[in-house]
Parts: sequence; C-alpha cells; structure tokens
Amino acid sequence: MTALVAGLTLPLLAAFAAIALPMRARVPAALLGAGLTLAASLWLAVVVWQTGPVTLSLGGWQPPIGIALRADGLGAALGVMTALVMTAVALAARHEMAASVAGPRAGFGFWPLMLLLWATMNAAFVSRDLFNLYVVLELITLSAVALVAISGKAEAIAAALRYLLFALAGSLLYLAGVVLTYAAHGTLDISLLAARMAAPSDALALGLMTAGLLVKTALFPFHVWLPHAHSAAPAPASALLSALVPKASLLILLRLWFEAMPDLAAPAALLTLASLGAMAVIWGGLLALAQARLKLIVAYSTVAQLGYIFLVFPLAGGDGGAQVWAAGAWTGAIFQTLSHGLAKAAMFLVAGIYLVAMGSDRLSDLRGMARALPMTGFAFALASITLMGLPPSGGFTAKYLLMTAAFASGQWAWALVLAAGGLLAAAYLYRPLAAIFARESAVAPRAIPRSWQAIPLGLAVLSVALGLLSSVPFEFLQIGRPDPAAEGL
Amino acid sequence: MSLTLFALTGAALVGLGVYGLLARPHMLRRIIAFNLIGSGLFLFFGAAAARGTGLDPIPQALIITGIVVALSASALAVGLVVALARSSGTAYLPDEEGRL
Amino acid sequence: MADLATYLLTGLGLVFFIAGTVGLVRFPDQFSRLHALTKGDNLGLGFIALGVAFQAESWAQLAMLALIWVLALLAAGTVAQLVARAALTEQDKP
Amino acid sequence: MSVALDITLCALVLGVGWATVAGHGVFRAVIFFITYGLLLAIVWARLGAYDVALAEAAISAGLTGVLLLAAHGRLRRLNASQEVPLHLNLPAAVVAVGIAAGLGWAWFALPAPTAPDLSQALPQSGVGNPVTAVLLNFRAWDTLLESVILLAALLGLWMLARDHAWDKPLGLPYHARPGGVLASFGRVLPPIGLIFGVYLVWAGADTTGGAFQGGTVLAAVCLVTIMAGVLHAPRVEQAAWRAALVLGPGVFVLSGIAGAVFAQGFLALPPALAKPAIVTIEAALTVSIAVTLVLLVIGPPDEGEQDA
Repeated sequence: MTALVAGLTLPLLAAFAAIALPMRARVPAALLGAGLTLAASLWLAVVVWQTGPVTLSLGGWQPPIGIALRADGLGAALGVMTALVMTAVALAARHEMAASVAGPRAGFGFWPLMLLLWATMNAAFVSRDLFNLYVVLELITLSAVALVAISGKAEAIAAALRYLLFALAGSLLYLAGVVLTYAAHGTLDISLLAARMAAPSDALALGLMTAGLLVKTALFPFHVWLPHAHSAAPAPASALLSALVPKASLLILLRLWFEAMPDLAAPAALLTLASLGAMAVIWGGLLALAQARLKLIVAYSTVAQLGYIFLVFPLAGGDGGAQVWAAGAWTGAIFQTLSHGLAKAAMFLVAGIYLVAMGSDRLSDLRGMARALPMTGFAFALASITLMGLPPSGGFTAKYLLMTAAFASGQWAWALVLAAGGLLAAAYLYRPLAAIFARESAVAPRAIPRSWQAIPLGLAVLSVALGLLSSVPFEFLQIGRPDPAAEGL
Repeated sequence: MSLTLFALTGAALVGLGVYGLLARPHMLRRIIAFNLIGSGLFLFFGAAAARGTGLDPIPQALIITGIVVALSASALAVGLVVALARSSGTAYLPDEEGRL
Repeated sequence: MADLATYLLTGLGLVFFIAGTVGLVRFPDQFSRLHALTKGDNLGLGFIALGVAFQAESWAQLAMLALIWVLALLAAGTVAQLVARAALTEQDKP
Repeated sequence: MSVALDITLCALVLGVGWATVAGHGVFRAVIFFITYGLLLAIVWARLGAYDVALAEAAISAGLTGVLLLAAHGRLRRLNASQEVPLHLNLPAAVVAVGIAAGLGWAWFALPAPTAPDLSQALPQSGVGNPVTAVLLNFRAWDTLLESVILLAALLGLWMLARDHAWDKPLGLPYHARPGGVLASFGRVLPPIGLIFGVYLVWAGADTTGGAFQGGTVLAAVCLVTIMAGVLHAPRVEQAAWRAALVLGPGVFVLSGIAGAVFAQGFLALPPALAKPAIVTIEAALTVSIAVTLVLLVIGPPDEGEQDA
C-alpha cells in the first residue's frame, strides 16, 4: 500500500522541489527524488510478488464514487522498467542537460518535466478509473510535448506542435468514449465495467476510446508525428519519449480490451488491430531503412517495434474456449513492451553520447565510433540484438512466445509478420552497426566520461538479461493477469 | 425534451469542431476547434447527467476538471503557435504551408 | 403589478440594446460605433436590472443587481476608452 | 415556455459555433468563440449546473479567449494571421457528420440512467456543495493531477522562451499611460475583484463556486494590475512566485500523505476534520491556480518586440 503511494507522490514532490528550490539545489533534489522513486518501484514489485495484486481505493471511497488503484504483475513490471529507464536518463542528463551545457532554460525545465512524466507513468500503470486515465494521459502529453520543445530549434517546435495536435485529437476521441461509458453505466471503474450489463452504445464507446489510444500510441496510420518529435528532442528526452510514453496509452488499450470490455472483442476488430500492427512493423522498418541520421532510424524503429505488441489481440484471442497458448501470447507482448523500453532507451542515450562527442548523428560522421568509445558500441550492439529479437535477448523471448502462440492457434500469418519484422530490424540496424564498428579510426571525439558511457550499456545488458533470466519475469506477469488473457478474448 | 435538445446540440458542436479541425489548417483555428469539440462533448455529458432524478454531481466535477485540462492544453498550444510563427514566420504546420 | 413593471422595464431595456446594435451596424467609423454601443448597452442593462429588481425577494438580491450594473458600467467605460485609444494610435501609424 | 427559450439558446449556440468555424478571418473566429463560450455558460445555467456554468464562463470563454486574443495580436505583428478562405472539404465533412450522428444515435441508445448513490457519502464529505465534495474528497486524485497539469502547461510554455531571454521578465513589457484610464482601472478593480474571488472560493464549500472559478477571478484581477503597471511582471528566478506555483499541489500531496499516515488511506479525510482540511487545500490551490493562470496568460520570458 505505502509502496504504491510512495511511487506516486515521491516523484511529484521531487518535481515541486525541482521547481521551487534555488538554482544549485535543484539537480540534487531531483536525483534524490529519482533514487527514492526507483526504490519505491522495486519495493512495490517485491510486495506484489509476495502478496499478489495490491488494491487501494483513494480517500477510502469505493469505486462507483471514488477512484481505485490496483498494482498487478503487469503494472508493477512496467513500473520497474520505467524506474530503470528514468534513473538511467537522470544519470545521463546530469552530464547532458546540466545548466552549463544545455543552458539555464533547459537546465531548469528538464528535471521537473521528467519527474512529472515519471509520476504520471506510475499513475497510468495502476489506475482503474477511465476518466482518471484521461487526466493522466493529458498530463503525459503536456510533459512529453514540453520535453520535445525543450531543444528550442525551429523543427523541434514544429514537431512538438504536430505532436500536440495529434495527441489532443486522440485525447478527445478517448474522452468521447469515456463520456458514453459513464452515461450508459454510471461508473468508470474497470472492474465494475467488466461486470456491467452490455449497452448498445458500448461498441461505439470502445471504438472511440480505441481510436483515441491508437493515435496516442502512434500506431501505423497515425504514426506521422512520432519520428520527428522523438528525433527533434534532446537525447535523454527522446529516450523517455520513445521508451515510455507510448507504453502508457498501449497499457490502457490492453486494460480496456482484456479487462473492461472483453465481451465486445469481435474477431473483425481483433483482425483490424493486428493488421494495423503488422503494417506498422513493415512500414516502420522500410522508413527506418531510408534514414541517414541515427536518431531518425531509432525513432522509426519505435514505430515498427510498437506494431509487434498489437499482434497480441488475435493471438490471445483464439476462437473461443480455453486456449493453452493465449497466456503465452499475452505475456510475450508484455515482454516485448519491457525489452523494447530498455533497449530503445539505451539506443537513444548512445545517440546522445555520439551527438555530444562528434557534434552530429549522421551515419557518415559516426564511422569507427566503437574504436573511440568501445562501451557505447557494445551497448548499441546489445540493444540491436534485442530489437532484432535474436536469442538470448528479451526481444527473442517475446517473439518466441508470440510465434508459438501463432503456430499453435493456426494463425501462421502473424508468425510471418514476426519473421519479416525481425529481418527488417536486422536490415535497418545493420547500417548504423556497420558504421559504428567500421575499421577506420574516427576523428578525435570529445572525451566522454566512462561513467556516462556505462549508463546505456547497463540498460542494454538489462534488456538482454530479461531474456536470459526470463522465468522470474514470466511468473511475475501472471500475478493478477486478467482471465481473458488466459483463455482468449 | 430540452435534455434531448441539449444533447443533440452537443453532438452537433462536436461535429462542427471536427469539421473545423480538419478543414481549417490555421493552427489558431485548430485550437478553437479543439475547444469546440471539448465543450460539445461536455454539453452532451451534462445532458446525460441530468437525465436521472437529481443532477448527478460526479459528471459536473468531471466536466470542471475537463474544462481546466482543456485550458492548459490550449495555453501550451497557443504558446507553441506563437513560437512557431516567431521561428518560421507562419502559423501553419510545415507540410500544410502549401495550401496558403 | 410588479410583473407589469418588469415587462415594461425589460422591454425598454431591449429597445436600448437594439438601438445600440443598430448603431454598431450602421455608424461609419469606430468611434461613433463605440459611442452607440457603450451608451445603448449600458442603459439597456440598467433597465433590465431595474425590471428584474421587481422580482427580487430580498435586499441582498437588489444589492447584487446594483453591483452587477455598476461593475458592467465600469468595465464598459474602461474598455470603450482603451479600444478608442488603440484605434487612435492605429490611425496615426503610417 | 422554457422549451422555447432552450430552442433559441441552442440555435444561438449552434449559429455562433458555425460562425466561429466558417467565418473568414482568425480574429472573427476568436471573437465568436468568446461569444460562444458565454452563450454556453447560459446553457449550463439552464441545465442547473451552476458550478459548470461559472467554470465555462470564467475559464473556457474568459481565459481561453484572452489567450487567443493575445496570441492573435502577436501573430498579426508577426504577419502570420492571414489565412486561405474556407473551401468545402468533403472528407472532413463526412467524418464530422459521422461522429455527430454517432453521438446523436448513442444518446437515444443510452439505457436508463444509473447515477451512483451519494446520499450516504455526502454527509461524511464535510462540505455542502456536492460538486466540491466530489472534486476535493471523493475524486481528490483527479483534482490533484489537474492542478499538476496547469503546472506542466506552464513549464512547457516557459520552455518556449529563448535562451538569451531567460532572465528577462515574463511576457511582453506592458506600458500603460501613467494616470490614464487603464492605470486608474488597475487601481479601482483589485479591491472589488479580490473580495469577489475570495468569496467565490469560500462559498464553494456550500453553494456555487470553488477553487478553480475563484482562482480564475483572482488571476484576472492580477492580470489587470500587471497590465496597468501597478504590479511588475515577475522573472523566473524570483523564488516567491515559484513557491506560490507549487504551494497548491504541494499542500494537496502532503495532506494526502497525512491522510495515509493518520487517517485510513492516501487522500483520506476523516469526516470530523474534512471541512477544515478541504478549506485549507482549497485556499492553497486557489493561490497556485491564480498564479499559474496569470503566468500562463503573460507567457514565457521575453525581451519585447525587437526580436520580431
């Protein structure tokens, strides 16, 4: 209980301290807050591991009146991943976003925005109330747009404005669905909605909410805003934006389809979601192939990697009855979410180091960086293994679970998409890897402290470790897993 | 009877806002369109809340929260539009400038 | 009797509002429009407030109506001045 | 009789809404939008939701209108306010009619209303006004996040400043003529506005009003004093303003933690202490909301027009 509350309030208090305190006390206060929140997230995971899902009705009021929070295996696991990525970004930002380096404005704004984003991500993972999730999504959007606009360049402002445009459209679509749901059932709590009497307007409400969340997750037709926003932001902010922000709206989508309204999962809807995911995998991969800048390749790779997770809908669906493979598909999708978060953050932090060291992230300027900064080259390689889905990385475990579910359920088409996606990832990641590990000795880059280089390496190693020691996370994710995820939608 | 009237007005306002959002590329107009859609949705929500015996206070609180959220988003959007105009001389997104 | 007074006074107030709007539409330049609008609407609001005052049940509501009218007068007068000054400086620019 | 009033009101709202979207010129759209907000406030009063009517008029019509007007003024000076005339965009019209028709159909397809029963919860909430009870007691977590959203929007706005203007005062320098109409208005209005704003917050516990509506009125008064030159626009590095920004959300979070430690859960208000706790939270929230709204309207640190 207190772990859950600490996970929500500590980053908020640290953000307020980072705003109100005088100049030299801000970064220490922010780092202290980050450390405490990391501890709170790990403590919550231990509590959930020992005693099962933790439920808390805020203010002591039960759901139809109050808001309920529930930390199950999925929420706690994403909380730990967020904590690890946030701590790594905070340590990297100490070097890159220091007021002396990035200027007084970015130095002032980055820390509170990062901590506010962290608090709202923790809130998104545990909230059970649809309108509360709308407010959380809006706060995530505002902090993320501010993080994009922090770099101050003209294209960053245009990218931030386009991002805000799409995100507000998505929020309003989601809000329309929430309004219809409350008007029909008088409650907004996910558990109460699961036990509701179906109303004819529910399909429209779920459709509107899904459309809104797809826009915010930047799934295929709505992905246009993501690459420029994520590459225009400063590298630590890009790591947060790509690794974490889409996961919040994705998690709400999973909660809606698997916990709030599983009875509305028509096969046609599941098919559309998965085919959009498949097109995202292919389209994102192709566009990543065509990019010349490292940050743009990594940003388009986000569009592709997010597509895999949408394959969970038909795979965990199956055609009714208890399917043994459904649990594997659902857990595979969560493994992909977790390992992608860690690997993508590592990649963007490496790109940030190269930008500081060489002044540019064009592939032609990064030839031979592995010889100059060996740890970063190794980190980028490990992260690429995860994104390609090669053993023993977490990405491989995810693809393995999804593929077995695809073959067991006879839907081999999705297995084909998984294989094609893996090949495409190998293709678009080969060019940066070839440049970084080139034989030529790079022109002398600026000296980068080894402690800074170790941060992305740590994240990349964690994303691979997720595959090596995958039995513990696998059991962890089964805690409080929704029933439809077991026997299919 | 008047509740249906208000609800249908809300729905029509949402439609108007969506049309304004898609058909008018000027960014300041798009912020106005977002506010139109939001207020139309809230009007629909308020009419739905008034259907029962008394006026259900929970939707009223949600609507006030929604209005303040809409203000914050509009404030940031307006700031971004002014910054865009200052840095690139136009209040249109880069790819939509062609229509000017 | 009170209702009759209310009908009469609010009716009169409406007439002044219409006069103000006609002035806004018909008058040639900004300053005469401002003049018509501020005068017409303030008087119109005064009459409507007076008319509604007949329906008031308590002194507090009467005081509230008077306060509304005074604040509206203060705001309308100031805004009219500021718009006129802005229009003046706009004219003097080349 | 009242249905006729509702019909005319709805016709007016839709007409002004259409003029906002279809009229030519962005300035016309902004002015019609403010009119639309005020008409909508009357519709909310007709529905009996007076708190929402106040919020709609003060925040949605008033403050958003001021933001849009100020932005249009800046765009006009940067000659970025001209636009292409409206040509009928068929796909947009189809999507718009589709969504509106969907909502319209949903209205008739809604089952019987099942509002949650607050009758036994309200007496323990500590306040008379049910909306304030929901905002500050039952769903306090929403309101806390909402005040943090205002803070995040302000931080985002400050990030749009230029680096060399970071230590300059916020927003454009206002130069009201000394002794002029605005200067005197800026001295006459504040006492009345202050009393009215504080009354609105205090009355929010039992009748219409609340922290957000009262905070908006106080923000408007503070804006007028800054424009009149009575008060000087603050700088980012002035600690007092930044402390006021985080006062509201900070007190809210700390009272939530106190609830977790002493009462039975996070954000829990024991019925005996509920009223004083809510009043303190609302007072702190009002200060933060008023300051944040003022700084949102003034804008990021700026050194004035020579940058145009």
